[in-house]
Amino acid sequence: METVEKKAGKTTEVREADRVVVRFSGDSGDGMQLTGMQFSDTAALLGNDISTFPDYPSEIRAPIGTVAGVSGFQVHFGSKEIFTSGDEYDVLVAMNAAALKVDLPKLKKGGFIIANTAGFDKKNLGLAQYPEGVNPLEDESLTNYTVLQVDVTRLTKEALADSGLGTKEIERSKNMFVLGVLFWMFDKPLDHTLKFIEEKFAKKPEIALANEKTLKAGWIYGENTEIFNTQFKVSAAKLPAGEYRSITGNHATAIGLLAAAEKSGLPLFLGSYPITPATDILHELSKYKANGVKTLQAEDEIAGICSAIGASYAGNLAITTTSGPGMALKTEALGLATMLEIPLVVVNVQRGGPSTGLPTKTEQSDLLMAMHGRHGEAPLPVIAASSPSDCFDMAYEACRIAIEHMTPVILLTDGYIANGSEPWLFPTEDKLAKISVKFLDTPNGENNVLLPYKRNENLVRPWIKPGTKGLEHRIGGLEKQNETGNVSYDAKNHETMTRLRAAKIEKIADFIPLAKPDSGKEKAKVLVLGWGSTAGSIKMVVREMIDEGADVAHVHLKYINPFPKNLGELLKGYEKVLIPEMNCGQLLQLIRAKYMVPAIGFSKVQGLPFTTAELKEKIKDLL
Amino acid sequence: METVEKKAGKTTEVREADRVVVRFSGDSGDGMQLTGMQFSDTAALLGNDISTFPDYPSEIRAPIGTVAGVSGFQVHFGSKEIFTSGDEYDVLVAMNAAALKVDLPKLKKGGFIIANTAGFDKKNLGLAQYPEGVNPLEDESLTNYTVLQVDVTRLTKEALADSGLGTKEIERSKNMFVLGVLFWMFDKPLDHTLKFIEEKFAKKPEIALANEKTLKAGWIYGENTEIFNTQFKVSAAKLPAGEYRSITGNHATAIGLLAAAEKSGLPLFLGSYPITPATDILHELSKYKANGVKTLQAEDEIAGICSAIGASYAGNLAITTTSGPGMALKTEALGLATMLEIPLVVVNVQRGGPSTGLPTKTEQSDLLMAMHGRHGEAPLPVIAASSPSDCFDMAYEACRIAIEHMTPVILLTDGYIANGSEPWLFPTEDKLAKISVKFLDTPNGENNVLLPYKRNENLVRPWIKPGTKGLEHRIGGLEKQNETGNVSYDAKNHETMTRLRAAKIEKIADFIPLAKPDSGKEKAKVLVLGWGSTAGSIKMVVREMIDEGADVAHVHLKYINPFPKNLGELLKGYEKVLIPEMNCGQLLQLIRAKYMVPAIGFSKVQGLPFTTAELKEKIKDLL
Amino acid sequence: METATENKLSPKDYASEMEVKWCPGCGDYSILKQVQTVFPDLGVPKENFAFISGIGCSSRFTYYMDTYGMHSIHGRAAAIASGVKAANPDLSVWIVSGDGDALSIGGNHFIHLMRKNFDVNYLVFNNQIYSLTKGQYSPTSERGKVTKSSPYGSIEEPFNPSELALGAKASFVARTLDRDPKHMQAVLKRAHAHKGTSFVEVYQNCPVFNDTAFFAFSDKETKKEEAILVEHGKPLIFGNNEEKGIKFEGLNPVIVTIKESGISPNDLWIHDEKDKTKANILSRFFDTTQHDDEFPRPFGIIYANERPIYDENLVAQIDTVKLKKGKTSLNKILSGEKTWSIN
Amino acid sequence: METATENKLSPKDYASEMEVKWCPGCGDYSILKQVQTVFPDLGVPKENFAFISGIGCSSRFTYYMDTYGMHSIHGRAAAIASGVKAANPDLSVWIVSGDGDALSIGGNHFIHLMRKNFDVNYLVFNNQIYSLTKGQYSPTSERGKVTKSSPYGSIEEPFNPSELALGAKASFVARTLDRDPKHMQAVLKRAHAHKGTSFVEVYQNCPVFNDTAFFAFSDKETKKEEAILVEHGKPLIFGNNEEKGIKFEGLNPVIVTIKESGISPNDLWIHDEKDKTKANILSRFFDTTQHDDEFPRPFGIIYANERPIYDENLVAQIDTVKLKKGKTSLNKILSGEKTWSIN
Ligand SMILES: Cc1ncc(C[n+]2csc(CCOP(=O)(O)OP(=O)(O)O)c2C)c(N)n1
Ligand SMILES: Cc1ncc(C[n+]2csc(CCOP(=O)(O)OP(=O)(O)O)c2C)c(N)n1
Ligand code: SF4
Ligand code: SF4
Ligand SMILES: [Mg+2]
Ligand SMILES: [Mg+2]
Repeated sequence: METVEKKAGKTTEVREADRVVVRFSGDSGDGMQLTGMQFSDTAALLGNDISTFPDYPSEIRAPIGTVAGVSGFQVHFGSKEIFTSGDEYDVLVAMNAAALKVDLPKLKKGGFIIANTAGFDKKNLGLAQYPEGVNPLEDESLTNYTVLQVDVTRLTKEALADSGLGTKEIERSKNMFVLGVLFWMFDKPLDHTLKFIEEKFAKKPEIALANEKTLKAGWIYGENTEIFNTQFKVSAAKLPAGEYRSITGNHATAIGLLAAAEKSGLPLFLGSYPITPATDILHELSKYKANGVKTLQAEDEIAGICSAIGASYAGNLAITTTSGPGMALKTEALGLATMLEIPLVVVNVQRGGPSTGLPTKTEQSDLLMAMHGRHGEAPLPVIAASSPSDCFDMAYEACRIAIEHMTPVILLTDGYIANGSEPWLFPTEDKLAKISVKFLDTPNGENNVLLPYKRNENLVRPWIKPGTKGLEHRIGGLEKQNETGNVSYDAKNHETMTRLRAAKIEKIADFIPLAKPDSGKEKAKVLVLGWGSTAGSIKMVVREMIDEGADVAHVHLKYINPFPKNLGELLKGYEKVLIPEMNCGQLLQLIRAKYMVPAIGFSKVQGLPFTTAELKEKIKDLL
Repeated sequence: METVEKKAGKTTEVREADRVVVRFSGDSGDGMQLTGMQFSDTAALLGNDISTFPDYPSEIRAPIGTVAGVSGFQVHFGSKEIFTSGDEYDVLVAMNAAALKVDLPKLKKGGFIIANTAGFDKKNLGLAQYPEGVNPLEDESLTNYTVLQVDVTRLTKEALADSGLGTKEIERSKNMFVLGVLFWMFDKPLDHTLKFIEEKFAKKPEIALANEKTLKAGWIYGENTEIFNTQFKVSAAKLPAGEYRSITGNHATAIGLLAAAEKSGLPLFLGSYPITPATDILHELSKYKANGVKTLQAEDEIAGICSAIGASYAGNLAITTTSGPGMALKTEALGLATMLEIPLVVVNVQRGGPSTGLPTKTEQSDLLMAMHGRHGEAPLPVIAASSPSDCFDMAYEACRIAIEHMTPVILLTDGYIANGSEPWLFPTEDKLAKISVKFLDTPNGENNVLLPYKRNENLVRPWIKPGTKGLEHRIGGLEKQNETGNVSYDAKNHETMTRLRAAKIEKIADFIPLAKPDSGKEKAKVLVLGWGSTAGSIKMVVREMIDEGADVAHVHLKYINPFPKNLGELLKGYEKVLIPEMNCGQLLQLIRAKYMVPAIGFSKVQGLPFTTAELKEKIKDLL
Repeated sequence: METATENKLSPKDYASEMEVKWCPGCGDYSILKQVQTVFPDLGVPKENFAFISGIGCSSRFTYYMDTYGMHSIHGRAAAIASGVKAANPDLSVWIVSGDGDALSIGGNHFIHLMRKNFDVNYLVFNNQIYSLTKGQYSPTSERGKVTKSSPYGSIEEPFNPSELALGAKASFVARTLDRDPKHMQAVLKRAHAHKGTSFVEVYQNCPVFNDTAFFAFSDKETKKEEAILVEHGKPLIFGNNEEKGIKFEGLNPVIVTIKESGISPNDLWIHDEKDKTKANILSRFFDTTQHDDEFPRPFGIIYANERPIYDENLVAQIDTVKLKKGKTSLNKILSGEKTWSIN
Repeated sequence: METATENKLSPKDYASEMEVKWCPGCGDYSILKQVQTVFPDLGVPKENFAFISGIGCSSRFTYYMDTYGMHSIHGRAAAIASGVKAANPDLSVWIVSGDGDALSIGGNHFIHLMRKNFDVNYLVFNNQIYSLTKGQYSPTSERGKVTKSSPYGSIEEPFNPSELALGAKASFVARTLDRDPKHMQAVLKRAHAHKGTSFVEVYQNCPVFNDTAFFAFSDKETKKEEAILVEHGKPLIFGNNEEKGIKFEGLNPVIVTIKESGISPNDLWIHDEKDKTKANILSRFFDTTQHDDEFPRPFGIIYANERPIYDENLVAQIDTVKLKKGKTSLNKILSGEKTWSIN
């Protein structure tokens, strides 16, 4: 924050900033999610790198004005690379007293508060449980911050005085006023949002007009009012050149699956049952009917996976999506899929557990269930996405592995990256890896005999589509005779098949990338080994510390079963291995058991991502 | 085998033996299970130590005479302690050609074959898939054995010639003839079986008479026929003094649960859905209506556990029983029970997996599912029984831990010990550990406030029964505020509760026995570390090897989560740790991860217990 | 079940200290109110009420009642409730569930509970939508419904909950509406009085995701034409001026105009709660497509016929066997029938 | 579905090489035989048949048919079959299940399949017992049944499978019997011909665990009194000398003697497959306790009425949207609506 400039009429300081975190916070009905999205989309379109974090209550609409009803949307944007949605914010928009109460603790000292004074009346202060007579806007409690008081409600009403709209509609536009103010404050143009308004309310021109008016009124308010005397300039980031779009993890997962279907030439089938935070994948895919996508909203999670098993058996690229409680229900059927050796992708968007737990919060606590949550020896590949856009890559990978290795695959993402968004240098069709599919069409054994469980060099059996003439055969969940697939109770055969199923999964290690440091060298004092959505925080901290001269490196695992072939070797290069996880140490257990490396766990179970500060402190302890 | 004697009329050699293994083998309809049971009960009543192993096909009645239809029952009995049902047999009873074909490979060289010649006619040889014209009884193939050919079918018919019974009924008695022969051969009295016949056919005296006649005819046939010229004498074992009974693992589990209910004064509730090999526990408990036991055959496994959760909530000692596929279905609800912190015992009688797998065979492959098969961080105690009678102790323990620590507990047994039987020095009521139950009856917080999640010194919350005046409150699967139990989405509180739930389970280590060697010393070259039903084989081999001077020891784990407190220390006393399991190395993974001990796995996945020979070889490799 | 001896409680004694967190205008508020209103009159000591709910907006109900309660997992409330009732038949057990919770994921427990006939009350708040997960069609949503998961319209035939319950042998089937407090109170009282599983479908408005779905049945302008209140022993009459009646032609119900055609109320279909055939036809008024006329939606007790109760029989069987065989002592259980001693 | 163009196959072309492993005398043999007998006549190429079964003695069926088949897991066959059919509507999908598999653990998928109306055939071999697990009562076992899990008699009311299916909006409900091969063949053909989910309950004798449960309906001495064959458009007549008929008195069926009372067959209840009210009453002959007379058990097509089919509509919706919106290219999917470039 350096440069200072003057503007006509009033003095405005313009500060340059590398990275800024803005937190929009208000009541669930205040439209904060939409406001935040518009703001971050605009920032992204202008070339900032961004990361967003929606953070809302699990009630549909908790009582208005209460602490439980606060809904937040956090945007971290910058002219440098952004890896997380930010530990603390520079600017807090507080639409009411409850919002201030909930979100003040993470506002940086010296940060800005834009407070909607109408949300700090007696009623709101009471609902937010401030003691009788206390109003934080009026006492000394906010002296460490720059407080900008705006009576958003009144100003919106004034702006729309002759719009002919009712109070309720006018009230609903007030988030646009705030957005206008923010656009002024960060010197961003209104175009993107104006276009959005036009499209969204195409059928309700009077509402469109009202929103436009209010948005502009907000901008003008910023421009003209004395209290707004600071503007921030966050230049475009030096991101790799190319076409970008903004994407959330769930959206990326959906189109990753779609892309795999298109590239492999297989029809896409999704059998799913709604559950937070996975439902958006179902929503997204059900829009693609025109691409032949079949989505089946099943009666429960068991029917979700079972219908997918049926569809895979019939030759579709079959998917089922869910979160923890639903994942638990799918385990029996997942055992069947393992035994059948058919392709199937199971997406688990993890959330806080156990049981119903914290449905709208994030966690990484389903890893061991993914690895071991089936009866009997039922190994299958487990992979994990590390950021919103990485959900695309890993969903695509999940399909590729499932098809090419004839196996169910579990893809783990989580609420943080599923709902969070970031700019994505999206690929074009031709850049996507090939996925080879071959259905068997003639008997594969000697003497024209069909051997449904005869394996190729990768231990993979053929995929055989019902409807193929001459290949009629039966498969099932009972143990199978090697090669023929007939039921077999033979002791030795069971051992053979158990080992073969395991070896087939192990063999996948030959078809995935080797592990290598994301940051740092192949030898160092401390390795930070992560998986999943902690990638951003770890990357940020480790890079910072390397810049500061620390002997630290970061390896991030996207393939957990099997592990990359070189992982054991790689780990030997580090004196200490730290594994931060949003669980009680699940990857930790797998790494210790497999490589006998005395890795150290760092665990956080708060339904929230790691902050860079806490990570840094922990790493420092080990150096 | 030493003494020789003479009997009137013919020369009979009487051999003394320490241990003998007899395998009864025939078609599923031949009554081999019953014959084997009668034989082993008699041996047990006469003071032999015994171990039995029923081994039957998963079809109800596979086609008569085929290899798939062979049903076996193995009895190992002796004048010394018996720990397993035996690797190989001394005597094989083969009721037909298929039985011989299936079971000959494990007959000791020099062993006896009692062959029912009627089961070796052309049709039977064909069904058993012997090549055209080949009859093993007539060629050289059995020269290594003593073959006693008996036309059981004809002899039975003759014995019952004037019984007035039809061919079908007469046919059904032929197993009694064989039993009579065997009783003669092992010099056992007929009394026990005669009494059994009398009771079983109390309402059909003609059938009772026929069975008696045939049994006696078999005995007389042995006594008088020249080909039977060897008798075995297996003296009573030097077992600890006291009252004994014979018991299978499933029966022991059932009465262990019952005993816990009686001792704790709680009504027993079982919510269950039939599944092999666990169903007998449901059968057994449903007989105890007069003791107030409530059994509810639920519509599925989910309803099984859910009804048990309801019953526990209402203040009963609640149980649910199942096997692998059913266990998989229960995982979501198990997460709820963990969150509610209510007592619940889940018995998983493991069978061969994955999926439907090998339903009538044994395996230990559900351990990691028991540990980790739930979404979120949902730790709970896991314990395992090591022999049929130990099922009693561990079922009782499961109840004690569940009640005293307010937690669901998983008890693992498996098909081998569930169906197998052994003599049991059963306890009397007064010898059983106390189980203390205390329902909360007044508010436990200050100012007369109820705090349903306020914990005692063991981190255990109170059990509160609906119907208790003034303690009305709500609990559920959402994360709870510490102490009050109200819904809480607070980040720090979630971490606190997650850690508290884990610490509560860890704390149970203070209330279970320390680990100590079953055989051998606290320091040795090799430790064989086992869990569950492998106890017998390991014990037998390790004791033998110690007698032979080997530096080996055996520790058997019955408590797997938490492990005994001293386990880490204890393991340090051994140079090498070998973990034999009927899975691909599940305990192995837990031990390696927790104690960083480079334990070595020895895995067998054949639906069958370890043989002492294969175990011994493996241990020798390490010495 | 004991009867309360103490002073009568008031509705607010049944309100827990938890803040009610449904959206403004949600139909769930009314249901909560009616339940709290009738509870003091049921003669059950407060501590003997137990609410078991699944997951959904509706299932939060449990938290707002100052009784015993468990907010369990999605779809399993009925299974849990059967365990509660089996373990302690003295409790007055109330299941609260949504159309998704009860009829989608919970369908199996729903039908088996009806069949087994535990003496519990099963309230399904039917808003024809998955609300807690923010708006997907449910198994009671109408064909063609556009929702987040059916952007081009649902292609599914909905369940008719009362028809399904009857098919599963329910012994009590009723329907009521959030916007008719008095009616709901009456139905709740009858549900409580009925011995056996009482299934009550409550039409509940979700202003956020499926607003006005049932307004035709409560709005002044339409309700008299669109809804019919059925009462045991009374003829089926509806219409703005009570001028329409329903009578049978053979097995088929037809709508007639009472006065014009000279038809008297006595010629009409007289509602008989115990007649399953009538109940079945009544429940199928729903499928108006199967008839020439547009039939009104029935509200009230559609079917009520007592039959053996699971929890009662469970206890009765235990008592009988106890009497006949006597309790086995623990020592006898431990020793079994055959023992031997070794000295 | 294509029609077979090649030479007609014979029943034995549908027998797989697997040895059939049911117990001697098991009713399953007859069902297998009848299916293999009718299959060559259905006009479906052999490779287009797919059998999906659950777990149970009955579910082994799949192994014995030389078609495509999956012997899946307990209770889930219907859910898997719906995926198979959705993915490839050209297949002729047959679900084989037992009373436990379909109606106990599989109950939820059963009712939802009926509701959604996939064009598949659902055969339930009802032997009123869990056979594979060696004899526990099932949800169709009669009250009071003594089994291994109910040594003092079951206290549960059984489901009436056809009533349940109707309650779940089944579009085709039929009942037949292992011991009546011709009847079964006719029913199987009708099931195949019906577009939508065809539910066929087959009474099947389990000689080992529940012998003779249905013999009254097939034994010469009793069957004419105990069973009634219903045929569309024909009057309901039964009895040793075809002397009994069923007619309606109001909504109630009554048994009448035809000749004696001067009642002609035309006065009798004429079976109408499309009449759901009649189907409902017919299915409830089961509960004879509700009537004064002992009603015979109906066999045949109890209900058949076509309505929209899930898999057809799924494809139709895709076609419509395709036509209207056109396929989005993969590149367009990847880029989405809003992009920006960085150089
Ligand atoms: C096992 C499981 N699957 C899915 C969910 C997600 N979920 C919660 S409530 C709900 C449906 C809610 O609909 P309904 O039962 O109609 O209740 P409403 O919110 O409409 O009152 C779903 C799908 C869950 N919590 N658990
Ligand atoms: C998840 C699961 N639960 C339970 C079982 C055990 N089981 C197998 S078949 C069966 C019931 C069989 O009864 P039914 O469906 O009537 O078929 P039947 O054998 O009588 O033909 C049961 C309970 C299982 N295999 N899987
Ligand atoms: S979303 Fe609908 S059902 Fe849920 S609380 Fe809001 S209004 Fe009620
Ligand atoms: S047990 Fe019964 S149903 Fe099963 S194969 Fe044998 S006879 Fe058939
Ligand atoms: Mg709903
Ligand atoms: Mg059955």
